[in-house]
Amino acid sequence: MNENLENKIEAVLFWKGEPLSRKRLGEIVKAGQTEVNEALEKLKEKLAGRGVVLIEKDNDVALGTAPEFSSLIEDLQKEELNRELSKASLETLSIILYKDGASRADIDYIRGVNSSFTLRALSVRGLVERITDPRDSRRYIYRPSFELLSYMGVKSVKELPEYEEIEKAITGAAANLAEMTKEESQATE
Amino acid sequence: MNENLENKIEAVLFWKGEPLSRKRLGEIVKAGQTEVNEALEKLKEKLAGRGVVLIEKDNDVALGTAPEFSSLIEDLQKEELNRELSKASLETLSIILYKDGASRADIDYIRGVNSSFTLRALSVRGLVERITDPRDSRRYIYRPSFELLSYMGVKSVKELPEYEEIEKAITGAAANLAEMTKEESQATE
Amino acid sequence: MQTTAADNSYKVKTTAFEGPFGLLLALVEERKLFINDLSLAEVTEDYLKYVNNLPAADPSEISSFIVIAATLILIKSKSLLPGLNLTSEEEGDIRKLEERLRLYELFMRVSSAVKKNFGKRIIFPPEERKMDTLVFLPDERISRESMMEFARAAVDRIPKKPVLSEVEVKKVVSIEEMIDRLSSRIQSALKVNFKEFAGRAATREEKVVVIVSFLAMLELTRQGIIDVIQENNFEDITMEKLAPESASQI
Repeated sequence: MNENLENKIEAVLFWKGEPLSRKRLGEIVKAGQTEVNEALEKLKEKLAGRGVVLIEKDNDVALGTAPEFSSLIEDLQKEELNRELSKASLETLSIILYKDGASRADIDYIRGVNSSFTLRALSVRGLVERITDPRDSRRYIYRPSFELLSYMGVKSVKELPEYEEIEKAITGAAANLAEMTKEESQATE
Repeated sequence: MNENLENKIEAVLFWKGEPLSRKRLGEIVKAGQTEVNEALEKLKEKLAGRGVVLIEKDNDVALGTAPEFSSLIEDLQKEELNRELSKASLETLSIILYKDGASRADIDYIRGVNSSFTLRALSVRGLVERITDPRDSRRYIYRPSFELLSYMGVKSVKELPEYEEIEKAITGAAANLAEMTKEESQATE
Repeated sequence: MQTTAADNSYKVKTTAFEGPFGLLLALVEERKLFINDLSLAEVTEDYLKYVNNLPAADPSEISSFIVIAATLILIKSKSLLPGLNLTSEEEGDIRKLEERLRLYELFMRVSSAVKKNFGKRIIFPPEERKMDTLVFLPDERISRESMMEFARAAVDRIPKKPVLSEVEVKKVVSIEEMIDRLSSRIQSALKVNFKEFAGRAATREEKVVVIVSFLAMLELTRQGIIDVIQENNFEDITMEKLAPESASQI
């Protein structure tokens, strides 16, 4: 039944990207503690001599990059942070500002393209923060960070130039497009 | 020196968590294209039968969870997935997948109807991406996105059902297609 | 393969077709035929009837049906009038239509495979990492002014409701011309006076009706159901019904 449990666990840990307790892991993959522990041992063996390792701390486990590559990853991190923001990122940021918080779908409708990678670039730099949508717990809202507003010298987005006009245009267009796209994807046969 | 290049690459892709071009990968791990390509082949072998897979698209690569754990990960993730596809979307996606990139004129010619709205809806959903045609800067080429390959559960377009056979059939009809769409794209774009 | 008139008023009326190829393919497949000039000639009438009943809501949508109708009429005329000489351009149009239809058929097959697999076994990218918001790294290009400009540009690029482009309007007009040209083309080939038929047809819809009934008449002639009598060239055609026995021979 659970013969490839170590693969299952690898997939979960890879996807999660942060530590999980052995207990929680057992719940997710529907296996007992002994089984989980055995599978983790197998996973450790399989990961020997690879770029990714299993990190154990108390009862938590996580996947991480192998220690011999730590300086490579550090350099990469520095470089990424010092890179210029792309035009796409700046545009995405402007929409989040003028809509005063937007879901990824809102931003995608307005830009006409998928924005997940540009959103990531903005969160890494602390320009936006991701919160759970208070109206729908199954999605996230990106909003301008406090630091961003103070950097721009405004106390609230309402102080942005021509806020009301642009906010109205963006919100109207987003609703309209969401509607049209919904129709499109629902017109199944 | 670069004997464990595939491990280095695995670490970088794991840390990054999003697609990287082969070229950028070469810059990061300080290796030439041939070396990078060879290392990626080795990495693919090492990942065979594991919980994590390597996805390839054009010149980009990324890591993802193995398709057999799809429902397990879906239960864990929070955001709702949209599996609905209209007939127009299905036709358009099929053309883009199996032609591995098509201009709007190509798609209109095959479908016999205007596809601009469908293409926008698909771009917004992140299923297709638009690039400037390298042979003609006045028009765009629509290509499958990583997300589309992910939804199809394939690591590259070559894994699509009957890919080679259908690709051949399409290429057979392609000469005529190229001639026709040239006339049309000059009229519309 | 003899079908009655009642059988011919197909169920296709109840289904909406995205475009002309879906309709044509459904008509051909309903008759369990392969795609070639013979099968296309056989479905032409049903195709034209369907197109004529389309709600005139979206001219660009209808225009895609009409473009194909013109080629179908050529194919039909050729099958009914073997003496009709087609220009090389017309022959090319026919060949192209067959090729496009085969290509479309191929993609219909592909899309059912795509539908079957889509979203079934998903490869997930890693979840978005939670950020320890310890870093704040702004970019000097972020300012009140620049953000306003970016937002404005994004809004300006949002497409308005899809409108009929000029090219498409032009296409509709040229199709009407094409139908005109076609009816005179058939007329001259037959050396019949068509004025009773075509004289009253002013709109595109009426012209399509004329062509449909003209083709129907030729079809019936070939099947021996009616006999077309034309006293002299350039005079009106009269039709008469033949005795039922002769009709059943074919």
